[in-house]
Amino acid sequence: ESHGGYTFALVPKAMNNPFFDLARDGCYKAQEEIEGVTCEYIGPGEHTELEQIQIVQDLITKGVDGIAVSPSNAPAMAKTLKEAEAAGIPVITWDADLLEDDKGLRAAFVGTNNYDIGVELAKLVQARHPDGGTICLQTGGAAAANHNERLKGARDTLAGEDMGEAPGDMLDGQGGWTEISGCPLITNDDGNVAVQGMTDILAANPDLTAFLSTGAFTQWFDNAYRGAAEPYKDKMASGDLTIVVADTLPMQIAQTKDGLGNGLVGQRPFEMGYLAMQMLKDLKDGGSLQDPTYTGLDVCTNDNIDSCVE
Amino acid sequence: MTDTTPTEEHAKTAQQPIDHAAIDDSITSRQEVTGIGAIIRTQPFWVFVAILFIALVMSFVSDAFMTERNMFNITRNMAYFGIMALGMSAVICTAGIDLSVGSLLGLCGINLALVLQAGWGVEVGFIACMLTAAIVGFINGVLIAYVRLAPFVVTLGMLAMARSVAMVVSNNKMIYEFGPDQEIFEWIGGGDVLGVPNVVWVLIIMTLLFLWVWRFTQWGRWVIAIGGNAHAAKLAGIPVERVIVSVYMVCSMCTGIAAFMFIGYTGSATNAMGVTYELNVIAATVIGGANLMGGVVYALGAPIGAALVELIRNSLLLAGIPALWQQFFVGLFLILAVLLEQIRNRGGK
Amino acid sequence: MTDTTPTEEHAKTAQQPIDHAAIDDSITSRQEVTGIGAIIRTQPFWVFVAILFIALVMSFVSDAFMTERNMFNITRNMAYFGIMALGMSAVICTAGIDLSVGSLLGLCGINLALVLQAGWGVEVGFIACMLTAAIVGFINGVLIAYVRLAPFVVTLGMLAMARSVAMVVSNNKMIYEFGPDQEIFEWIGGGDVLGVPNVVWVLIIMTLLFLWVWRFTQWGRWVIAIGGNAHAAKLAGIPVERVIVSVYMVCSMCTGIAAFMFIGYTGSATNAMGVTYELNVIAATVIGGANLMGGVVYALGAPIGAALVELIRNSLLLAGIPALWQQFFVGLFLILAVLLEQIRNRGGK
Amino acid sequence: MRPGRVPLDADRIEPAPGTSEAGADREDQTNMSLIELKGITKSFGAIHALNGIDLTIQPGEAVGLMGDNGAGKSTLMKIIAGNFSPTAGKILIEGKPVHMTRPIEARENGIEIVYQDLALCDNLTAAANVFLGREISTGVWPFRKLDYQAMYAKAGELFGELKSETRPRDLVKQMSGGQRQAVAIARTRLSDPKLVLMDEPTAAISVRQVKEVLALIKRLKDTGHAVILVSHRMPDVFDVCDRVAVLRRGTKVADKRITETTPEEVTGLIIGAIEAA
Amino acid sequence: MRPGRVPLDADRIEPAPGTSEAGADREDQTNMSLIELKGITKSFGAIHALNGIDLTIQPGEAVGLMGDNGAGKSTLMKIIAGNFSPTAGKILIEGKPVHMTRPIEARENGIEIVYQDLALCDNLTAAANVFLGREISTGVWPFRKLDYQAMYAKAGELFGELKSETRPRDLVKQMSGGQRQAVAIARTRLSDPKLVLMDEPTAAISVRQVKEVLALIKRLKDTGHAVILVSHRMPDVFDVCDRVAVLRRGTKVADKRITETTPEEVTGLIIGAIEAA
Ligand SMILES: Nc1ncnc2c1ncn2[C@@H]1O[C@H](COP(=O)(O)OP(=O)(O)OP(=O)(O)O)[C@@H](O)[C@H]1O
Ligand SMILES: Nc1ncnc2c1ncn2[C@@H]1O[C@H](COP(=O)(O)OP(=O)(O)OP(=O)(O)O)[C@@H](O)[C@H]1O
Ligand SMILES: [Mg+2]
Ligand SMILES: [Mg+2]
Repeated sequence: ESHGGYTFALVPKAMNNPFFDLARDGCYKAQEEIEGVTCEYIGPGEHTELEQIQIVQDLITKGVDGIAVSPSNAPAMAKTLKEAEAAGIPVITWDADLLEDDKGLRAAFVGTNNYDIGVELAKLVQARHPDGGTICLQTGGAAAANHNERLKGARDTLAGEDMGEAPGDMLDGQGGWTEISGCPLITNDDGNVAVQGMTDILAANPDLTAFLSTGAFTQWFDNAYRGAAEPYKDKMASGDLTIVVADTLPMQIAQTKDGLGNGLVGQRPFEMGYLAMQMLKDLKDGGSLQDPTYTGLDVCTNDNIDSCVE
Repeated sequence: MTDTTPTEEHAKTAQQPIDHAAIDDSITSRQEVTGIGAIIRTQPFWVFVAILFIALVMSFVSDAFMTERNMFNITRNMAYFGIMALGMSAVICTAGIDLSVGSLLGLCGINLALVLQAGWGVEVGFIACMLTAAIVGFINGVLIAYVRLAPFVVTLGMLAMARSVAMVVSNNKMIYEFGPDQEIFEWIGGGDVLGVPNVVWVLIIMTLLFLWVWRFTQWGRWVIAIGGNAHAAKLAGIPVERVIVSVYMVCSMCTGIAAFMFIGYTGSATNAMGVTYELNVIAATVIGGANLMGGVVYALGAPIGAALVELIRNSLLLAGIPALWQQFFVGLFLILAVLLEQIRNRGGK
Repeated sequence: MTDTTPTEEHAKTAQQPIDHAAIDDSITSRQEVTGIGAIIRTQPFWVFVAILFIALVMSFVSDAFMTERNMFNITRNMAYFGIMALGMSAVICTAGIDLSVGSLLGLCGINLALVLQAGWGVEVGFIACMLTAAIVGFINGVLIAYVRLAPFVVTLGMLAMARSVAMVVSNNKMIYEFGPDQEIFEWIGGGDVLGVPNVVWVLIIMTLLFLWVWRFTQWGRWVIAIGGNAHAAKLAGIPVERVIVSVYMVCSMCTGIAAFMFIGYTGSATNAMGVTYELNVIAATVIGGANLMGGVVYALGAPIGAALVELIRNSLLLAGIPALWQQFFVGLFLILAVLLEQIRNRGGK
Repeated sequence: MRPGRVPLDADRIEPAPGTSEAGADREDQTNMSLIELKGITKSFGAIHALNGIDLTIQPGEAVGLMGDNGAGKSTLMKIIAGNFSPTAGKILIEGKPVHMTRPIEARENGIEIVYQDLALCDNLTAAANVFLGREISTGVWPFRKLDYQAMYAKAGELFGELKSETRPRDLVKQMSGGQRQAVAIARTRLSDPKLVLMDEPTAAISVRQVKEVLALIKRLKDTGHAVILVSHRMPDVFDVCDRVAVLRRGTKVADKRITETTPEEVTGLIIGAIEAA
Repeated sequence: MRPGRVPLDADRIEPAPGTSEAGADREDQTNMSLIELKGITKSFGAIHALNGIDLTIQPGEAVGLMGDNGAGKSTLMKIIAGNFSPTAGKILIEGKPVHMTRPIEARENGIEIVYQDLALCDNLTAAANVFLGREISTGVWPFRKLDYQAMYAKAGELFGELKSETRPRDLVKQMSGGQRQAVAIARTRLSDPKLVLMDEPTAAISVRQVKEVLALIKRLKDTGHAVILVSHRMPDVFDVCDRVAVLRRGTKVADKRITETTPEEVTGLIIGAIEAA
C-alpha cells in the first residue's frame, strides 16, 4: 500500500539485545536491495512476552503486509497469529519457531535449529575432551525455549542418548560427563550476572573440565569476561579446561583469538533478517518457500577463528 | 524563680507535627456528595477524560484505531492489569504496597499449569492457582500486620522468593500442555462472549463487585478507615491486623485470577511471566487515583488506569512513533496523573 | 443546657493519633553514645556479624571461598551496589525512595559510552556521565521537593523514562568501543591498585566521605533532621526543598559514579544495564539498617548491606546450591534483616 | 465480621433531674459498685506505668483523674477500655470480674471512651466515624449492605442532642476541634454506656467548646452515667467532678471527694509537694 | 550551606529586676514600638484566616492572644515568624518596614518562636534540636565540621538557665512533655531575641510544667524581652500578660490592658457574646 511497495515487520524478542541488532541490519539491507520492500523493525524494549504479543496484534491492526516474528512465547504467539491468518497477513517465523501443532500458522521458518547449536557446542567440547569430565552449563532467561532446546542438544550429544524433554535431565555420568552442583546457571540475559556466575563456578571447581554457555551474554561484557577468563588462559591453552559459547559477535571472536575461549557456534542473524524480507516478498509475489530455511551455523575454534565467519 | 523537680521520662505532647495543609494535601478530598458533582471531583473521571481525548485524536491519526479488532485487543490487554490493579488498590488504600504481584503471577501460572499438565481438571487447577495466591498473600499479610514489617520490604523479599520458587517448581521449563481440560481452560482465558473477551467480562464483574464492596460492605469501610487512620480504627474495635491480612490476600487472589486467565490466553506458562509487572500495576493504580498515603480507593480507578497505560502503548505504535519511546510516555503520563491530582487538590481548597 | 453557636470550619486538635509505642517502633533507636556501646546497637553491626558468620561457615564448606581471587571478585562485585546504596541511604533517610537508579545506571552508561566512542577523552566522558546523573536527580528532586509529588511515583515514572531515553539515544545498540582513552578508562573501572580493585577503593573513599558527612557536616545533619521531621526542619529555617533536591542529586550522582566504574569494568554498554538493580540497591540499603520511615542513616550500612547480598550469591554458588534458589535466599535474608531490627528494637525497650 | 448493632433508642439520655441521687440510692440498695479496679499494674518492658491502682466508681458519679505528664492516666484509661490488658490486677464490673483484651469487650460491658487524641479517621464522614466498627447493615449475607440512611439519621440525632452543628455527611478532615470532639463523644452514645471515659477532652480546644464539653459531662451524670475525666485543668475537674483521684508515677496518691479538697491540695499532690492524701 | 552562627554570650538573660519598667521608659523615650502590625490579612485560597489585624508591642511587654479554635492565632504567629508572608498588610520592626519570607529572616530581626506543635526532630538529640538550622561549626570548608563539644556545652547551659534537667545528649524522642518544651524554649535563647512568640506552650502539659513555663515568661519580661502568648487558658494569660488581644474569625475584636478587663469579658469576646471591646 505504501507507494505500491510492501511494508514487512520484523519482530525480535527484545530490542536491547545486540544479536537482534544484526538481524535488523540485514532487514535494512534488504530494504535497500530488494525493490518495493520497506522494513519495519519493531519489538519489545525488554524481553517481555506479553508485550511482544501486543505488538504483533497492533501490527495486524495496523495492516502491515507481512510479519516475520521471533516468538518469545510460542504457544501464546500462535494464538495471536490466528488473527493474522484471519486478516490475510502472511507470517513467517525467524530465529525461533512455533510449536509443532501450530506450524500451519506460518508459511516458513528461517533461522537456525537451536538444537543443532547445542549439538555443535557439545561436539567442540567432546573434541577437546574425548573422555568426558565435569561440565557446567549456563543458560539465558528463565524457561526460554530456545535456550532449553540448545541445552537439550548439548546434553543429548554429550550423553550420547536422549536426555528427555527439553532442556533435558542433568548429566550424571552419561557419556562420561557429569554436571556439577550449582549448575545450570541462570543469567536472565544479564551479562554481569553471567560473568559473576562463571567466575564463581570456575573458582569453586578448579577441576572443571568444560564450561558451556548457550548464549552470548557470557561474553558480552568484554572486559569483565576477559578478567574472569584470564586466570584460566593457560589451562585453556593446555587443554585442561574448555569454554565454549554460542554466537559469534565481534568481541567474542576477538576473545577467542586471544585464547580466552575455545569455541563459538554462531548463528547468522544478519542473514535471517535479510532472508525474512526476501521470503515475505516472494510469498507476496506468489512464490513458494522452503520450510524450514536454515541459515546455517558458523563453528569456530581457536584454529579457524580468522576464517570461520565470512 | 520556679523550682524544678526531676521530670519523668517521656510524656505526650504533639510528638508529631500537625500541619493542616499537609494533611489536606496528603489525603484526597472525598466528600459524600452524590451525583455528578462527586464524580467530577475524582481522579478516575479526569483520567477517563484523558482517555476519551486520546481516543478522539487517535481516531483521526489512524484508521486502524477505531476498528473492532483493535478495541478487542486493547480491552483484553488491559484487562489482566486491571484485575491486578483492583487488588492493588485495596493494598494501597491501607497505605501499603505489594511489589510481589508480578512474581506471584509467574508462580500462580506455573502451579496452575503443573496441576493441569498432571491431568487434573480445570477446577482443580483454579483451586491450585488461588491457593498459591492465598498463601503468598497470607504470608505477606501476617508479616506486615502482625510482625509489623514494612510492606515495601516484605513484598520486595517476596518478589525474589516467589520468583525463585516458581523456577524451582517448574524446573525452569515452559509448560504448554494443559491436560484433558486444555480446550475449556484456554477458552476461559482467551475466548470471548458476545464479542467481548472473557477476561474483560471478568474485569467488569470484579469492578462492579469492588464498587459494591467499597461502598456497601463493612469490610470495605474498615479497609478505608484503616487507610485513613489505622490507630483510630484499632481503637474503634476494628480487627485491624486481620483486615490487613485479608487485604493482602485479596490483592494476591486478584493476581491469582489474572494468572488463571492469562495462562489460558497465552496457552503456555513460564516462570518468567510477570517480570516487572508490579511496576505497571502500581502505575495503573496510581494513575487511577490511588494515593500511596492510603485512605483513598476507587473501584473504577483500576480499570481506567490500566486502560490509559495500554492506550498509550497502542496509540504510539499505531501512530508510528518508535517503540523505544513507549516507556517514556508511560512514565510521563504517570507523573502527569499525580500532578493533575495535586493541582486539582490545590485548586479545590 | 449549653448553647451552641456555629463553629468555624476546621480547628486543630490532634489530627494525627499519637502513639508512643508506634513512634518508638518507627524510628530506630539512636543515641549519642560513643564507643562500643553505640556500635553494638546498630543494624550494620549485626549484619556485619552475620557476614563474618557466613564467611566462617563458607571457609569450611568450600576451599575456593577464602582464596584471594574469590575475595577480589566478591569485593568488586559488591562495590558497584555499595556505591549506589550510599546514595540511596541518603534518599531513604529523608523518607524518600529512588526507584530510578537502575535505569539511570543504563542511561549514564550509554551517554558515557557514546561520548567516549565519539572520540572524547575520559574526563569528558566522566563529566557527561555525571551531568546525566545530576540532571535526572535534579528532575526527581524538584518534582518531589517543590511540586510535592510522592517519591515513589516520581522515580517510578523516571525509571520508565530514563530507560526509554537510553534506548533512543543508543538506538538500541551495544557500545564497546571507547575511543582513544579506552585503555585508561577500562583500567579505572576494572583495574586494581595494591591488589584491591579500583572500584573498591572508590567505595572505601566514598564510605569514609559519607561517614564524615553524616557525622560532621551541617548538610548531613539537615538531611537527618528532615528525615526525622521535615516540618520541624522547615520551621527551624532549614531550606528543606533545596536539601531534598540535593539529596536526590547525590543519590543519582552516586549511581553516575557506579556507572562510570561499571562500564569501564564490563567493557561494553547496553541500555539494558541495571534493569531491576533498583531493587537490589534498596534491598542492600535496608539490610544495612536504613529505615523506610526516614531519619536513620548509616554510612557503613550501604557497603555492609551490599556485601551481604553479594556474599549470599557467591556462597550459594560455591556451596553448589542450585542457582534457581538464589533469589529465594536473597529475599529471605532481606526479610530476616528487618525482622532482626524489629526484634532488637522491641528488646531494647 | 460482626453485624452492626442497632443502637438503643435515643431518648435514654434526656435529662432526668434527680437521677443522680437515684444512682446513689441504687448504690445503697445493692452495695455494688459500677466498676472496681483492684491492684491494677502495668509495665511496658522496663517502664512501670502503673503500680497497684485501686479505684471504685459508683453509677452516676464523675471522677476526675489528675497527674503529671506520664503519670499513667492514659494508660489506666486504656486498660479500662480494654485496649491494654493489665500486667496484674483485677477489674470487676458490677461485682463480676472481667478480662478484657479488646476494645469491643469493654464496649460490651457498657464502657465507652473518648481518647486523648480523639482517634478519628479523617478520610471518613462524621457519621462513618460515629459508627466505625459497628456499622448498621441491612439485608442478608452476601447482600448485606451498609445502611447509609439509618446511620446518617442516627448520627444527626446524636449531634442534635449534643447541640453540635456537625453534619453527618461532612468529612471529619474538614472539621473544627469542637466538631471533632462532638464526633468522638457521639460515638460513646451509640450504646447506652454505664461508664464514659474521657481522656483530656478539653486540651487545645477553646473556652467556648470547653464549656460545651463540661455541660455534656454534667448531663451524663444527671442521666445516671458514670464518667471518668482525665484533665490537667483544675477548674474543669472542680466544676464537674464528684471525686478526684491523683496519680503520681503510676501510683494513686489521693482519692478524695471534691468537697473535701482544694485545688491547692490537688496541685500539691500532683507535683509531689504533698506526699499523699 | 550557611555556616553556624555562634550564639551570643549567655549572661544576657540573667534576671535584671526593674528592666520591665526600663522597657516602658525606652518606649516613652523613643516612641518607637518593638513591632507594629498594620492591616495584616491572610487568605488560604477561599479561607480568609486573617482580616486587617493591627497590633503593636512594646519592649518588655507580654501580650496574650486569645480566640476560638481556627480564629487565626497560629496563622498570625507564623506570619510574624516569617513562616507565611501576609496576603496584605505591613510589619514594622522598630519602625522599619520588613518583608520576611523565610523563618531565618524573622530570626535575624530578633524574633523567635515556640511553635504550637513544638516542631522538634525526634531522631536528634536535645542539643541538635536546639541548634537545628544554626549549627556551630569549626574549621574551613571543605573541612568544616560540626562542633559537638561547643553545642553540648551551650545547650547544657541553656537548659540550666531554664532550670530543666534535660540532658543535651538525650534523644528528644525519649523525652517528657516538659523536657520537650524546654528544648523548644531553649532554641529561642540562642540569639538574644527582642520578641518571643509562644503558641499554646501549656496545652496538654501538667500543672507543674505549666508553672515553669509561666515563670519563664515572667523572667523574659523582666529581662526586657517582649512576649506574645497564645493560649486557651484564661488564668495563664491573666497571670503573666500585660495586655490581651482577642481574635474572632480572623478579626481583632479587642485589645485591652489586663488590668482593665476580666476573664468574663474576654470569654464573652472569644465566644462572640460580646461583639467587640
Ligand atoms: N505503648 C507504650 N509502650 C511503652 N511505654 C508506654 C506506652 N504507653 C505509655 N507508655 C509509658 O507509660 C507511662 C505513662 O504514660 P501515659 O500515656 O499513661 O501518661 P499520661 O498520664 O496519660 O500522660 P499525659 O498527661 O502526657 O497524657 C509513660 O512513661 C509512657 O512512656
Ligand atoms: N496552611 C494552611 N492552608 C489552608 N488553610 C489554613 C492553613 N493554616 C491555617 N489555615 C486555616 O486558617 C484558619 C486559622 O487557623 P489557625 O491555625 O491560625 O487557628 P488558631 O487560632 O491557631 O486555632 P487553634 O486554637 O485551634 O490553634 C483556619 O480556618 C485554618 O483552617
Ligand atoms: Mg495521657
Ligand atoms: Mg493554633
